[in-house]
Amino acid sequence: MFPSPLGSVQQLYIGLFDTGILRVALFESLERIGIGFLLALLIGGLLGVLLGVSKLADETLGSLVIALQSVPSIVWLPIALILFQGGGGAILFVVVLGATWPMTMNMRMGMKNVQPILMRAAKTMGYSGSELVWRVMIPAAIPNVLTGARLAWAFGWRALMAAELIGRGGLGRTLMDARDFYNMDLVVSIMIIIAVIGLLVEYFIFSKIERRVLSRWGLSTAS
Amino acid sequence: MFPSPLGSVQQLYIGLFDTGILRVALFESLERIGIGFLLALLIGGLLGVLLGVSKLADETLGSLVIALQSVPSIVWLPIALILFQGGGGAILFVVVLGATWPMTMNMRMGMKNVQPILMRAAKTMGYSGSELVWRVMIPAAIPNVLTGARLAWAFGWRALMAAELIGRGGLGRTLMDARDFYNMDLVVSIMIIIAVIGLLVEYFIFSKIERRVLSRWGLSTAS
Amino acid sequence: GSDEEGDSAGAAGSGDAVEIGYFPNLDHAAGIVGKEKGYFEEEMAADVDFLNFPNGNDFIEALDTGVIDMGYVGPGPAINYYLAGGDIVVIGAAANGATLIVSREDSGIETLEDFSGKSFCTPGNGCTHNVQLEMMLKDKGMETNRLGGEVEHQSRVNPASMVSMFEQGQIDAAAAPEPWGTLLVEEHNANVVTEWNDVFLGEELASVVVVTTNEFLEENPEEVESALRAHKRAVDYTAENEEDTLETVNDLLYSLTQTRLPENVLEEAWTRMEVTTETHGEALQDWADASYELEFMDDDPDLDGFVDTEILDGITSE
Amino acid sequence: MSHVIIDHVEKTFPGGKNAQPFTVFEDISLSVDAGEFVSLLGPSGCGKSTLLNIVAGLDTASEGSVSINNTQVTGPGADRGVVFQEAALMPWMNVKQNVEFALKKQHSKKEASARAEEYLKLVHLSRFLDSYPHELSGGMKQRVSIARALSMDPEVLLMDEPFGALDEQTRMMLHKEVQYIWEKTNKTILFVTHNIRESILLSDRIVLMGTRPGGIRKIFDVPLARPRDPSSEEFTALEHEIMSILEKEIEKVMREEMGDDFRSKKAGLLYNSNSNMGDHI
Amino acid sequence: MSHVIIDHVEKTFPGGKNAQPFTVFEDISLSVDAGEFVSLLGPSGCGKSTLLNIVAGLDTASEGSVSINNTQVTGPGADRGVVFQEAALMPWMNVKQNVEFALKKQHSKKEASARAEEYLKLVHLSRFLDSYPHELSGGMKQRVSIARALSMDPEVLLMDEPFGALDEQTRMMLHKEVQYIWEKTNKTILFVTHNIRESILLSDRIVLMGTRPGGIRKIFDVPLARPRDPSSEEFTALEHEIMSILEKEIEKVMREEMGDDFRSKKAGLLYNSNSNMGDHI
Ligand SMILES: Nc1ncnc2c1ncn2[C@@H]1O[C@H](COP(=O)(O)OP(=O)(O)OP(=O)(O)O)[C@@H](O)[C@H]1O
Ligand SMILES: Nc1ncnc2c1ncn2[C@@H]1O[C@H](COP(=O)(O)OP(=O)(O)OP(=O)(O)O)[C@@H](O)[C@H]1O
Ligand SMILES: [Mg+2]
Ligand SMILES: [Mg+2]
Repeated sequence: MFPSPLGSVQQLYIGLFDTGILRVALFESLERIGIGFLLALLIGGLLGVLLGVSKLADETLGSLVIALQSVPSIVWLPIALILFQGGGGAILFVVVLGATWPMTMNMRMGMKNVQPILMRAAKTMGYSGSELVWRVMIPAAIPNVLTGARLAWAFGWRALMAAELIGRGGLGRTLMDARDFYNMDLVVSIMIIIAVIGLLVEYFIFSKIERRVLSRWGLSTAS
Repeated sequence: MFPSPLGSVQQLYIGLFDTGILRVALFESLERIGIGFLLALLIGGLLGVLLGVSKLADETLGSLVIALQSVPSIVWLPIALILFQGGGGAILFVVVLGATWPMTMNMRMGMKNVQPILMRAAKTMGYSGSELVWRVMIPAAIPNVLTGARLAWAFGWRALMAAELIGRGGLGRTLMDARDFYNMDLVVSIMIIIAVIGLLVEYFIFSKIERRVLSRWGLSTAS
Repeated sequence: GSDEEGDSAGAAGSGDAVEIGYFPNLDHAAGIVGKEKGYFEEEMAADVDFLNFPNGNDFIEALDTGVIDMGYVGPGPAINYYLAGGDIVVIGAAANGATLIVSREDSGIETLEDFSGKSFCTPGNGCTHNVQLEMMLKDKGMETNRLGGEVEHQSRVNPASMVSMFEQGQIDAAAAPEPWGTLLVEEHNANVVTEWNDVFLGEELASVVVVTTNEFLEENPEEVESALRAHKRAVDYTAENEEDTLETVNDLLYSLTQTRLPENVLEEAWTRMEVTTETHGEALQDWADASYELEFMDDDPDLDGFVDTEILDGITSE
Repeated sequence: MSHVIIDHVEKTFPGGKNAQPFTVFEDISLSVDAGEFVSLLGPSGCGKSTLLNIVAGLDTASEGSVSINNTQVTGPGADRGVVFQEAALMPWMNVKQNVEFALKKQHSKKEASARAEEYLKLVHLSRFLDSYPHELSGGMKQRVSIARALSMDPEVLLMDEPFGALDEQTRMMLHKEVQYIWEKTNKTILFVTHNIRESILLSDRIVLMGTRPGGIRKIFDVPLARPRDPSSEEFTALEHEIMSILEKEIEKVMREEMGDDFRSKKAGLLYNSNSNMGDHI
Repeated sequence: MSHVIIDHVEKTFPGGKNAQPFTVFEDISLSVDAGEFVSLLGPSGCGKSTLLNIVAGLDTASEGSVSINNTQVTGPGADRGVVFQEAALMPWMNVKQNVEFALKKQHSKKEASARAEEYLKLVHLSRFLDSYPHELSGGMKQRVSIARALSMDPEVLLMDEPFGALDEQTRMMLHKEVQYIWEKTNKTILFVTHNIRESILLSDRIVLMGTRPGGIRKIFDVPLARPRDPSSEEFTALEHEIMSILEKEIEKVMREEMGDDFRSKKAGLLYNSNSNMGDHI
């Protein structure tokens, strides 16, 4: 019952070019992960800034976020269904819940990690409040933000796969169907798709940005 | 089907002090998350160091890790069951898979974020190789590691809840059973337990360490 | 929901369409045939949309939140939901039977008596099959470890995983739904411990029921009736066209999972269930009582008002 | 008209769990007139940077207050330009962007660009507009930070050892530049330095600070006409006077530090106050 | 016996996508004897730190090679102690731990502790053993970093403007200390400074570097007997000679920088080479 490499590739081919179920599911999932990821970056970024900047927010809102984020996607799902009346929004909600947290925490630490002297310098130049955040703290936090984005991407996928159980298509659903009918080759071929997309995003987005950031920050020679 | 606050508290009380099912499940889960979390810190830490230090490892092993980490716990579960012959090891495996990744990525970025001048200084004092990593890079990465640990904790719980589906007890199992019988009050009372544990760990461990680290690093006055 | 949740249906992307849920599985053949042959479209005035679900829980959640209006589901989740105060009503049956007790080839289990000290698995905790097997064990004076007994029970083993657990020798027996029980027997040399019709409540107990919410039923009685007409047509079709039914089911499976179940397995499994509209309400009550007896439920179950086959009875007696 | 008024200021750092609170200085009062050039001199760690930071509004005084133009200082602002002891450049901006960053609040984009180039030319960095801070030498970073503060054209300039990392030629060139700007725009300048000659050369008054307990030891007027001649008699006399007080300050620290060792053989060899000590530099 | 041999060394930074490669200096050759004290002087950005880093093994030369005791330098090592231009202290270690950190490789825990305290006393920081770097003033950080390098007792000391942020008294005290240590332990010292007097006061030879193109302009022997008297005639003569060459160097840079502006009115006002320019400091 162990999946075979050949069988997986075959299933991949069939799913993409013959029956097309993988192709259709892929596009559905891509749309969701795309929107969910961007939303997570946005929300997580804002939340992280808030928690990093305001001690009060960190101690109140921060605790709430901490308390809620250990809760698994499968528990969120019914809640999301109620909140969103079963619409596609429910899936997005769960994806965002999964992906936001790493972004939030990394942005938060990025805020706290800014060298105090840079903040002081900017303040003497008349920067304050949101401008300080926007022009100094966020740029300084970019290396952390990158890690946050990478994690958001991975955990967004994980949450998406769980959320797509609700039966509105997508790779997650196909994955579960394949598992339920013991088509392990198809399971593996979906894992291959996710992995390949992950690698593409890594090579064409994350690592490119990272290399540029690290070299500009003067950190690339660190090791 | 909406849970009631009173009902949830009642279920919590019954589960903890009357039937004791929550108490038993809690201890089972705590043991798993405890071991899984520590393993994730260890493995993620080591892996992060490796990826942060070695470009080769980053480009080979790193890609593999990236490829695999988007795969959700529910997909790992059957694989883990096969690998671990259905033993408790399977649950641990899934928990570690969920928790390791954020630790790895944060440790990795921590390594890359070390101020080059500190590395250079240590090198002139005769430090090199693993000592350099251990005595300079890891301490310098502590703020990042903290974020990694926090995320590992949260995602460890998430993975645990999914992994405990296999029916070897624990809160995840109770959660699912409660869902199956539409005892939403019990579901909420389990969420309360997870949240409270999260808050306790946050207040008594993470935030204490963070406050100490930030003030020692001279970062606490950043905002 | 329909009227006041009209925009929820809209959010689901299909305007005022009636959403029908089903599982891609053999005992849902009636629903699958009805969908594939277009019976529902033909009979119903409103547009129809079909959503398939991987398990009962997700189905019930969808029903609870108004994502679907009616559909095919196992009786276990429906009863549990009903007892938890949910708005659900059984308006007919789709299949009865379909539970097989099997044991691993060299597990040493030939009869129920051999279960002592062995382990078995079921898809859910307190699911239909679980209660059936445990009830039979109870008759033989055995209990599971859940109740401090001598038989080890592992729940939440998804039917497909049973295959690998059997292969690896991790588990000795299973109370399996069809077609998985048959698959284990045909492809993995499992022993049949108890045939489907000898199982507790055996032929009587529904394996799939047709459900809707009271709210939907009251607001759309005509649509429900039309749907049941389509259902009836589908059931009749399956009875007369076994080969085509099996092919339709297998095609659907392929379109979802790119895999087909072996034909001999499907054929064999088909004999272990009865596709019918006949709803045995008392069997459902008996099952719920057994579940209570086995301490899966905290309160004595009362299924009054759970089953309402008036409309379907009207259609079948036409 | 007094421009900057430092009124009975004390700074105490709270100290951690096991550390005691640490009072850097107490009861510092100083008023600086508009257009005045005042230097702060004193041994390392006496609180010069701390005082400057309080005036800048970056630190808060534990006691007392600072006011500028009769308005109490409650926070930093672009009316006071600061050259920090460290260069404090944003690592993600290149040289030109770093200077422009300080100008964006007051100038249009085009103006900021032109101004940034002008002031970077002044500190001889025209060739390095596109370089990032980590590609610069120590002195170059300091020059960027000087260009940044000067280009902002603030009413009050707070400069913390701005020329510390510069070679003597560049330093002299910048002395002239700062003097030229100061005379032309009538800025109020608070200038921290370790270099006694530099302070005499540039300032109207020199504030000598001491440590343990920290505070102002003496304030010297520099009545010499500009441009000043470091080889003139008055110049040298003032230099010697300041030097001798500073010497006493540091000797006190040394004595505390060395305890009984202070008169030991090695210490004696090291710390004999030979006659030309004052002229070394 | 030559101790440190710098052999036809060139350093070129590769430059990024849109930046051209940048050659800091080319063809630098210098051999330093065992026990010799050599100073590097030169305008900001001429490559002094870069050269020191190459000798330290922290940077690699683009051309040529450096050898120490006839062994080619391939990386950093504890045989060469470095005082960096920035303090380079580990932020998570307190003052004492920072010094101990440098000693742990060679000394037992107890020895390291005693040695750290000894050298921190030397730089007057006994009271701040438990302070963290961010709680120190600029000069104090620099003193920790000096104590750290000295305490390591390396064969070769590479010091990059070690006394730049120190007041004159502390600086003089440390001059004596370094000289005392140097004489007693016969160290080879490469010393970067901007202070011409400091270099004459301390060194056996002074290497004058220039920029555009970067390289060694001239090497001065300092034949004066120690202790040296800065007011002596030979001292002043040497000072003036070095100053005049340096002046030419910086004027060249200025001319390039200012282009046609160089002779303009403002520039004329700023950069007139008045007669006492050489004596300023
Ligand atoms: N955050 C802090 N916590 C505790 N003590 C501090 C802190 N910041 C500064 N100090 C102490 O305040 C004193 C004055 O520091 P300051 O930086 O003002 O000195 P300075 O006069 O500028 O010295 P230098 O000439 O070396 O730059 C020092 O003894 C330092 O240890
Ligand atoms: N990573 C780098 N990339 C490009 N150029 C660099 C880099 N590092 C240094 N440089 C250039 O090398 C030259 C020499 O720098 P270096 O730090 O050696 O100067 P320096 O003589 O020590 O000057 P200072 O007295 O100001 O400290 C500078 O012009 C600088 O711009
Ligand atoms: Mg200072
Ligand atoms: Mg330098």
